[in-house]
Amino acid sequence: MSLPHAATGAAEATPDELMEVNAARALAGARTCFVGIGLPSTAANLARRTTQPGLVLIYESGAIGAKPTRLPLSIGDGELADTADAVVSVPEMFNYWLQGGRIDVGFLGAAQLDRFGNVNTTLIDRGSGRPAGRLPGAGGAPEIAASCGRVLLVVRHSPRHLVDRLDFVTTLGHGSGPDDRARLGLPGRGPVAVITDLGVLRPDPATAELVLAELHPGVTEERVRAATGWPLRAAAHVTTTAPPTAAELATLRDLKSRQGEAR
Amino acid sequence: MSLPHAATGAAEATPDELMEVNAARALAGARTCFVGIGLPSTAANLARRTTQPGLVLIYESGAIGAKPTRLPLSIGDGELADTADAVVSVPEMFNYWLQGGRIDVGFLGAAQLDRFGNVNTTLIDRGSGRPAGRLPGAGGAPEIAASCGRVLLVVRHSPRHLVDRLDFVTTLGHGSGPDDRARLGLPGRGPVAVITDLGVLRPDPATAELVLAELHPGVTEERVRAATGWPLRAAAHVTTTAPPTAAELATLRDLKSRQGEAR
Amino acid sequence: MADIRDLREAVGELIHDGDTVAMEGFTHLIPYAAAHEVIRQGITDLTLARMTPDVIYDQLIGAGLVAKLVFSWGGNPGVGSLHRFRDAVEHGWPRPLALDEHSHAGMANRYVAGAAGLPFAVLRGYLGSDMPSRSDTIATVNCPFTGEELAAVAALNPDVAVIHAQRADREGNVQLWGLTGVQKEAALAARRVLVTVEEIVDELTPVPGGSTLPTWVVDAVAEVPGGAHPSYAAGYSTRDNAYYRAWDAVSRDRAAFTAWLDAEVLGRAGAERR
Amino acid sequence: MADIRDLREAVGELIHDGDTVAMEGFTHLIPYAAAHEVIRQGITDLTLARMTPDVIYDQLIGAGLVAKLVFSWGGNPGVGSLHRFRDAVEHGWPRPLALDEHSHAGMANRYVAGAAGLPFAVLRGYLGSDMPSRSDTIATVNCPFTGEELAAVAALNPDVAVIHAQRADREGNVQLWGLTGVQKEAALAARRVLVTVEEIVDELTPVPGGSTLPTWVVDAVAEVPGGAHPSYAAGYSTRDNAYYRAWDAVSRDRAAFTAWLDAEVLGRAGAERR
Repeated sequence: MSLPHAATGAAEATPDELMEVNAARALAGARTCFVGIGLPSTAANLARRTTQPGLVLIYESGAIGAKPTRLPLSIGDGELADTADAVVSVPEMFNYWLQGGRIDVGFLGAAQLDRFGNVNTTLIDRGSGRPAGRLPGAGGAPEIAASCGRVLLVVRHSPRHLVDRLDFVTTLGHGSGPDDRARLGLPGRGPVAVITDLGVLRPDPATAELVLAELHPGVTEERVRAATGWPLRAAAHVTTTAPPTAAELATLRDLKSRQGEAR
Repeated sequence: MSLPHAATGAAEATPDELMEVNAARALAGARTCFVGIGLPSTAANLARRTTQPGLVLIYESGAIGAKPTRLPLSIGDGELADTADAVVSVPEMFNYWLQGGRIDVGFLGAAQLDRFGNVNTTLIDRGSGRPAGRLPGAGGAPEIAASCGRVLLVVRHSPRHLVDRLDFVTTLGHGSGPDDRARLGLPGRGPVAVITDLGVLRPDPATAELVLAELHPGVTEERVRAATGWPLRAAAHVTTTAPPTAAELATLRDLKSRQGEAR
Repeated sequence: MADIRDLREAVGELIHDGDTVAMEGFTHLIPYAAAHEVIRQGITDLTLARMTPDVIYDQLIGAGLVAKLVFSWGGNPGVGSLHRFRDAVEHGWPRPLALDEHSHAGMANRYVAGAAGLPFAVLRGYLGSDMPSRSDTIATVNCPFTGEELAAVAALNPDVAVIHAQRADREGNVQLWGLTGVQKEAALAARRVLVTVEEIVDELTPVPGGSTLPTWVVDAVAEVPGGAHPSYAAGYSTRDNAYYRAWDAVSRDRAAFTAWLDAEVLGRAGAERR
Repeated sequence: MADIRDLREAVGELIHDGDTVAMEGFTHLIPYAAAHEVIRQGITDLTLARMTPDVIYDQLIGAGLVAKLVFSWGGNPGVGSLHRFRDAVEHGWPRPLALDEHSHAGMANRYVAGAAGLPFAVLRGYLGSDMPSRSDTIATVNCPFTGEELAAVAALNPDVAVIHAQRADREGNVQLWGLTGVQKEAALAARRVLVTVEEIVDELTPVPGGSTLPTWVVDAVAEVPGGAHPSYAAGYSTRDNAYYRAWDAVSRDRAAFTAWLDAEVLGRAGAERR
């Protein structure tokens, strides 16, 4: 069971933990982060406790600079407002803070994600004769993707989630190529990474198509390709995710153990 | 010097006091009033202390339901916020409260006023070769006149103020006739009275032209016509302003004596 | 001027069959007790507007009172799906549910326009999304200065807004604090406003982060302690996260839901589940 | 992140010749000390934006530093005219003053659009007024749903916003309360933000009616007690109405104004009149 020393942390970390640590690390250099519930909240709170202590967490419920002591179940839990630097109305949040271009990083999940980082969270086509499967809908996603400086997509790696063709475009990533965002007037850079439980995809700068950029320790390119619904290409240099440090893993597990109210 | 009993109050009241009392009385039935500094503030505070105790005073500085103990010098005096039911930002005041159609009565002053209640507070043409005389400008007036349920114009009666033709239209009253407001999409009824130190003009329902409706005691139609810059017509029934009651006059004088910080 | 009313009377007078009703509250201060009273009175054919339909609208939809939903995110926050909402959309049970679907930014701005007396609002939204093709309340407008094309959303002016707040005074002035979401806009956009409050007090002392709705923009105030449960009222209660998690199993099954409705809402008329 | 700076340094670094500067504060919290520092440093060719130019801009205009004024009401509140403003407009003394003139609602919405990252805002304004004919920042737009024609105003994004607030903490988070006017919008619309405060404290305790600007939207905070005088800071000072009344005589005469400027602003460099 023992592995070389450098990989010890990775061996101990689950695929989900690697995904969470990678998501936290992807916040490097960010000052402000728009935080949704679930993995984004875990990642942002982990980053604030490890590499990005000054990170400003902004929840769409109106809390700016929230400092929760445990992971909230909903984006409107009382502790978010109680610990925030400022609490604003929801219209102010979306108009002055998000659309105003003040948020560096936005996290988005996806029921379906295509090779250009476009996202479907609206409905799933189950084939003729069957009603479409209803998903929650857009929430803040279209404008998070439009206005945040950059977007991190977080999704479990499976052909069901990473698809060849979306059943519905809820939220634009890179459209169909590298110029679409500029043409449509979207201010932010759009998706810069898709962080999964197997590794990380990043858009090819020339084509904006997502390519394999990083593999979790022990995961093969073949396995990732089999879990991707389009013919996935690899970047020129595919790296291996550095295993979580002891501090990262301990902090992450502590955060989640104190989630208490988690699902 | 003695006059019949009914006019005693009027004999004691100055023309300005009659104007102030008339302005306060014109608030009958109003629930909310947008208050500017000067005579409107005097009239609204007098009304709140006499005939309209529930009148909600709204100052454009952001104070809703202010209950000042003395007349403020500026619309942003601290007591307005301290005594208000709610304090809102200036954009919220203009967008949600004024434009939202929540204010029954707005007061406006005028450097120039024409026969349709249109107002100039921008500049005075001094003739060729001389620069135009600069006035303060619009302030809240165009939107007060657009969105308040009704507008009371208050001005000293002179041909300099009540003119045949405006040098500049800052704020629309009735335009050039009774249909102009509806055609332009102005939600409020516009000016319903011009309250002066000689009497009151009101728009003729058929033409929207201001006609003489009320004279202060002792003032003749001829005197008013001489003080008006257009050929003033009289309403079918011109009434005489009821003299201030003892309570009105005492309250008014008390308010003004406690103005303290007044100009 | 708001009347201080019994909840049953206030709901009966202000909310009618066929109305467009916005019950707002972003996770915090959700007016559950008023929604349950609507269920008890069987007020039906409603168009319900709300950014996050949440469990409160899952209950109203499951009760068969809702013809149309205007919304931006229909999930059980932190838990999963809204099963009654899904069942209505996917299978028309207990009745078909029409949708007018927006993003959060779009919904928030629809209320802003409604509160501001404007027919529409402008935002940088929906760009590249399929959403505008499925809604007649999303359009585009060009900036008259730069020529840039932006999204426009139609004003939303509900017949009734229902919100829960911490306190009101005896004149009906309403005070709320904490996460106040889009409640001010929803209330000011609506033709009628019903507010449930934790308590009615003699005087509203100022509170940090507090916001006041003057009595003259409110139609009725009803004192309903715990009226936001399983949501919460900052300063009075905490969010009942266990209820939200338990809702998943209750709502997943039509029979289990119906049994819940009978026992918890209809069977105990006049009493609120705490 | 805001730097805590000396006022002189902060003004020198953030405000440059030719900038568009918005010094906001609606009667309350007007940043006079910062304006006087601009005069002492002779920063010139400014475009000044402000809803109510007030005595603060009368002083800057009289000092000859202002090329253009963007405003909505140019009077001395409760007293009368702004004589330096009038002299500049009517006689070009000490230099001609270009104007971009709006209503209050228009100015407020220009800042709102600027803060919201939009190129314009919509309002029901200027209807039937001659004002649009004299401004290239007022236009019309048609509602894409109803066809109604409404006014549009161009976003106002100043190079610098200067505001006065009650307090900041040592990290530069800024707290203000009372009548907060259009300051949040002006600050969020501007490229750079300078805040003078009554005091810098260890911790910002919550205050009713308070609003916070996080340090990361502020460039510099300078501690300047009394920095709003003759305006006021609720909780710290009251409005010096006598100053406003006395200004009428000071400003009415060019020589009297020049003497005032020399004695009260330039002659006592580094010290503020209290």
